[in-house]
Amino acid sequence: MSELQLNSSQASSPWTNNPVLVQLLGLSPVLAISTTLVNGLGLGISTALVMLLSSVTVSTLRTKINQRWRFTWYLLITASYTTILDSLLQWFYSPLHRELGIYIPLICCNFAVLIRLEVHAINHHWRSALKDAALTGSGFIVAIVALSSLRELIGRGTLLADWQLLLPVSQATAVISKGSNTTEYFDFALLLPAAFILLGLLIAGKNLIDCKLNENAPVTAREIEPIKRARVTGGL
Amino acid sequence: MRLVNRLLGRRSDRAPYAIFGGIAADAYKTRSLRSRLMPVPIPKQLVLPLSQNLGVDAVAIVEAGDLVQKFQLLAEADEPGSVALHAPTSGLVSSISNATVADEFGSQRLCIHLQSDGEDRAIEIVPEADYRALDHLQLLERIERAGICGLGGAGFPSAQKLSLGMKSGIDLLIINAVECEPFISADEALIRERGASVVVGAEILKSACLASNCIIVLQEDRADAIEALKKALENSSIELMTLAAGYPVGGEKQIIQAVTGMEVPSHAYPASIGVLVFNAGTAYAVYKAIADGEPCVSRITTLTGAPLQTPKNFETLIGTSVSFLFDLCGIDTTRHTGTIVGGSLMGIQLLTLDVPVMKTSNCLIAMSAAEFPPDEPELACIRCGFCAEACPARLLPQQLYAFSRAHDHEQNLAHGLFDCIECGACAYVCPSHIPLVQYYRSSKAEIRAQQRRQLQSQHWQRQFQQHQYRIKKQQDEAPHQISGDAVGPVKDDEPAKKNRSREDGDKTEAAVFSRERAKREIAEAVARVRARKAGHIASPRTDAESDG
Amino acid sequence: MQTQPSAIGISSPMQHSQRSTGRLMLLVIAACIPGVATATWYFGFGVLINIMLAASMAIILEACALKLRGRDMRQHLSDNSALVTAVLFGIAIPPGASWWLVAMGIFFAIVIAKHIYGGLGQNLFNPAMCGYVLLLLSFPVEMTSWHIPNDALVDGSSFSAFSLAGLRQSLLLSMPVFGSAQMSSPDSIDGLAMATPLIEFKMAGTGALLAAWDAGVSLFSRDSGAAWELVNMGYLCGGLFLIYKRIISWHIPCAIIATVTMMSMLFYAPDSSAVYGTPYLHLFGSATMIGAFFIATDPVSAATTVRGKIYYGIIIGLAIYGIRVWGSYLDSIAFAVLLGNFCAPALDYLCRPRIYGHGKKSRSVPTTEVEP
Amino acid sequence: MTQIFSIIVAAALVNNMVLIQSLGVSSLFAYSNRLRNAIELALVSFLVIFLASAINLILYRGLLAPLGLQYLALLCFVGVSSILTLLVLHSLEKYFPLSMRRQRLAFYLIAGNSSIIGLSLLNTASARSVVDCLAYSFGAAMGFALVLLAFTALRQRLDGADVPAPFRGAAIQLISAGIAAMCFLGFAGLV
Amino acid sequence: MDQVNRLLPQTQCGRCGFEGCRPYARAIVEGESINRCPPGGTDTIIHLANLMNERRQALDPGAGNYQLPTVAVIREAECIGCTLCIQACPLDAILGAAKLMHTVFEQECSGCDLCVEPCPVDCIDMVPISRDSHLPWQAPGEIRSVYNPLDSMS
Repeated sequence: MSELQLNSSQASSPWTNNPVLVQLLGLSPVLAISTTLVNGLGLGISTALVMLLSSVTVSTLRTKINQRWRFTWYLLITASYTTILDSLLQWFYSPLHRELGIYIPLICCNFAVLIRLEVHAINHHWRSALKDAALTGSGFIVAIVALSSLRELIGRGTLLADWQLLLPVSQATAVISKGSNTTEYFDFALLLPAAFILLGLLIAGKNLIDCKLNENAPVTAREIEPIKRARVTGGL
Repeated sequence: MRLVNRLLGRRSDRAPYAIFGGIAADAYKTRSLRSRLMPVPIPKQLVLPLSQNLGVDAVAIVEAGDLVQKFQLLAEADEPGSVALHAPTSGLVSSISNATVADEFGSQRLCIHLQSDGEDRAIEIVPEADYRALDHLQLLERIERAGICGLGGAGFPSAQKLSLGMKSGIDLLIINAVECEPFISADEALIRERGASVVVGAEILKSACLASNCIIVLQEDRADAIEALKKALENSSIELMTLAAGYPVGGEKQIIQAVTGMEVPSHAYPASIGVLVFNAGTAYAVYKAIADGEPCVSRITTLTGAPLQTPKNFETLIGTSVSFLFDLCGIDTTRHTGTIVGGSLMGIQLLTLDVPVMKTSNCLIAMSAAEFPPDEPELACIRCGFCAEACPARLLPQQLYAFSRAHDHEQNLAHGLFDCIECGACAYVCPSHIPLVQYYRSSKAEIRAQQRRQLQSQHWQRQFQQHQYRIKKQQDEAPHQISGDAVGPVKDDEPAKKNRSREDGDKTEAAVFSRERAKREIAEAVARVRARKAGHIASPRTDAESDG
Repeated sequence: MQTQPSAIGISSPMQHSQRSTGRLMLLVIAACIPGVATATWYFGFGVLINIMLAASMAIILEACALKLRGRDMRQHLSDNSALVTAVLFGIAIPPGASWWLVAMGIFFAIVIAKHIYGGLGQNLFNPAMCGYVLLLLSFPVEMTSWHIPNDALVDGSSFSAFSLAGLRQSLLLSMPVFGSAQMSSPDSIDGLAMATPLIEFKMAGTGALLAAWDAGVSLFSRDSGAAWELVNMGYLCGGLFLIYKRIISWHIPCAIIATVTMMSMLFYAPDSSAVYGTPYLHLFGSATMIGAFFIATDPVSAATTVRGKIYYGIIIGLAIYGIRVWGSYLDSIAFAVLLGNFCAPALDYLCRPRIYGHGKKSRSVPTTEVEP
Repeated sequence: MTQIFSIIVAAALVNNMVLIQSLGVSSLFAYSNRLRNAIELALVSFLVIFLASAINLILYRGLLAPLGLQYLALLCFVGVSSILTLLVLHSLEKYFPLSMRRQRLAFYLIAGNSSIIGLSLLNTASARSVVDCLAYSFGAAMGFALVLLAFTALRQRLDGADVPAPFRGAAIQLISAGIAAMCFLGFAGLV
Repeated sequence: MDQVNRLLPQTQCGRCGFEGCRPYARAIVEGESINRCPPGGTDTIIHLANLMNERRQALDPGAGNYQLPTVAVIREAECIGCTLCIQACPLDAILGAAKLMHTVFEQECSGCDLCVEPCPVDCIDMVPISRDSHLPWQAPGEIRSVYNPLDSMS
């Protein structure tokens, strides 16, 4: 799936239409942040939140949004939510905020969010948009959690280390010592190239599972929606 | 004149230019040159394909059962691309039917089957005492009548080539005696033994195309031929040039590059840059056609290959079967693994030996396992680039190969697939034994098929537009007629009911109308069929107008 | 009047040259011999052990990958490409590396960098260098320490590499499972962990070097330096042999060597900034020769057009010099070659030669019409 | 001069946005895998990235920071970049009419390109002078365009490769990007 | 849009759900998916994908499956001359008059099979044609069969 799919006919789903693993959207933060599970969770949840809120906003405002400038509107809406979220995180999750750094503000131009707005939210009622955003958001979280736990496991040999970062702390008391990184583990997994390669392997794994599932599934299970054939000739 | 200036101004010594790419393949020429050029005895049965270049068929003017004499015209050329065909000997036309011809697929083509009577009676022929007395149009007409086509391999009708050249004006005529294919020695044998005739043929061609210069080109390692030609050229204005050995310098585009330093533009004939290239064998055939008045009924063919006891060059009659020739040379069938018509690099591997020699068959190679080991398995391309070094068209064969495998014809065209001359240099050097030429041929075939489809679909599109136009016009002009006439006995319920009520009102009128309409339609159909037979595609627009 | 063909034709040409991929690969390996032999002479059996280990693992992994992909194993193994990868990889990693380092690198090279792409001929990056870079990024310490067996030392300064004890210790170094190598003393490791002269040069810093220059000490006077000089000469000979045999074209090595020489001449200033090193040091003081002749010329991942090859060489040369002089990694060949590989497809596309019969302007314009 | 040059090199290679900082990665994969189209898009995105981050930089330094409105930075950046993209595309459309759908796709990809915002944010955070920041943006945009080109050619070649089924498409492209990122890591410390 | 239209096979069969190829071309430009043309098959999808900068995808099974090109042939003995097929034919490829037997012009017929359904006596057969099915040169087999251009879509 190399080129972007802008088709609205595709249903959102955390597995078959996962924004990261299938559509290759929002890769930048996923690759950069997935060094530890905690970071991954933090970013995944934040992104999903922004997705939910802006989906609802866009679908409620959908009649008022100018067709030509709609993309600017999307960006402004996501940017506002992201700014709010950024400040909240800075107040209540200061260490996590420091870890995630620039990638929190970057949520606003995450393709995974923007494409959902364009494909679904702009055309649907807010309830439907909410459901769609929730599904896509959970897909995003699934992907980032999978990748970050893999990387943490290989790179550090731990899982969910520094979990305290997920607890709200006030800025003043945020002194959490990080687990010392020993070189005994495979440092390479914490580097960006490893993120690319591991994500590639994850996708290959998913493809493999899909292949196996398809083999087992009976042919009739695959839905075929017949297209109503047009009568080209008007004579009848 | 630009060419002459360039030649004389820059390079007075006529040193050849370098060509792109090329390979040095081992040559196996000497063994077929050991014996002299020999005529072949007349075989019992001759098979003469109506198309000598596997292009357009000539039209047979004899019928089965006719008795014909040597040199008698059997089929005449009436379309571009076809050449006239003459009887190589006297005898009986036994039938005109399909027979296998020398191509890669063992295809069947329409052939004249001639049973020789052994008498070899010839019709009267008029030798021309002085060809210089003829002007170029007369020469051209005689060359055309003699049924001469390029005897080097492609078989393009010579008269058409000459007239093409006359349109754009020819500065230089090149007589190509370079046989870069490793096995062929027909031209060399010809020049060695009949060099003077070839030179006269070249003079005739030169005056036929009004060329200002003429060069005969030889490979520099063929000492005998060079010596013979030098002797023949003593009192001639024709020059001699020798080229370094290498494959494929004898290719038309390559020899032009080597001699002039110019390149033939893509998708253009050499005549467009003022150059014509003729094979030495063609020059000899022209000599015979003009000076002796004999049409082209024989050619010089090399028979070679390890399984043959006496490899040699034969002056063979067109239509002689390959197996007959092999028997003459004494073939060792135990070692014989296959047969090639043409050279080992660009030739055609035959599926059966019962095919006739054609005007383009310059060489017959009996393959043996030692010289032609069975193909090794195709390995992966390692992009070593040997093929790109060897390619005389400066293509990137490894890229074309990848695109061909991916069916990416857009890229294939962008990378110049159709500039490939299929010389086989790339496949020769490929260390992974990839049959590259075959990939290119299949891709070219696919692209051509796609383009045919495209033309077809454009045609359908036009038809559909006209159909829509007609429907619209019908509806606009006579909505009541359409509905009243509404041809269907089986119709959807509702509209049918509506129509019926209207029909009841003027039933007689409708009946009369429909009878009239039926008549009109028949007349129209007949007209359409006639139009199609005449080769036109019936334009539905006229139908629409007549439909009313 | 042509009827349907009855059979699929056999395409010309019927004649072929005698070269084959498997033989080409063997020749490449043969051309490595002078360099490898010299390296073994100076650095001990570790070099050979690396190559043997890598080769055996490479063949096993290649066979497994072919089996998994359902390919004809004998036919594809006979192209010897896995062996070449293994030899180049074995030369690249320092002698004395443990077996698991070799295994990891070879796995990455053969399975990830080669077979996932579809096997020989399809890989975009040089497999040996992919494996090497992976190790370099993951285990920088292990990958930059060159262990010379100290049992082989005859006295303080010279040693004979071919002693039995040296062999034993090299084996132990690469297979720590069977007992720990007798190199526990940190002193001996420090003394024997030899890197290339360039690395020493780089690490020593300007001051020390200036002092060395003042004292008239050449960097090549020391054992390791002389060793590298000779090893590079060996690879140079092998490379020239390959060019003579027309297995590699001269464009890539020449472009690389010319670029490195030019750069080092440009920036070399003996008085003030000696840290840049002489051209001679850059060419013979590190792995430049093997990179230029053996690694960058891997045809699969290199550029294939003539101009593309030259640009490819220049990019690699610039990267070699840049990373060496200004970068933080000590060994730059692998990164430079991968960078070159990354650019190669684009270079190939942009540097297509002018096709016969096409004017200079119409080169990049795709022709859509086809001859009749 | 040397300093500006070294900043450009650093931005293009050492801190390459795509392969080192992982900004704008999805644009890399979403663009066409035809090199001819990619050249168009590389030029456009180079223009947009450079211009947008330059404008953002000036806005931030000249307007937001003096007024103490740093928290509005993101909104401002987003607005600027999307408007600029629209303008650039409209002007381009005049001279190079792309087909409607292609243009729409390109618009999304460029306007929402996280590299613009990321670059702007990086610029706000850095303590460099304005000229240096401009040089940095220039280098970064150039690095993005170059990587885009090289990567597209790479993908084009992958198209014809005999890749095992599960790895076809995205997986093999990501792995290739990973190896490319490995070689860019080699530039660490340069400049 | 003309570019898109040129890539479509112009059979005017309506399987894509649009009335003719040109309407479908317009729909593609406006965002319809490119995989709804069964007569064009994989080739058309690849060309469209290249043109539209989209990924390749498999043929939409809802539109039908790819089949080799066919032409309609009327079993003349059974034809009752109802002219329904004449009206159904988008290309005016069927000739005949009411109450008389009809004939299909092979060269004009695009194989859209729109005439089959309206025929009240089912006398129209779709016969595969050999026009393009056999290429003079075929690529060497073994490796070729492994590659399927649509497989790159994961």
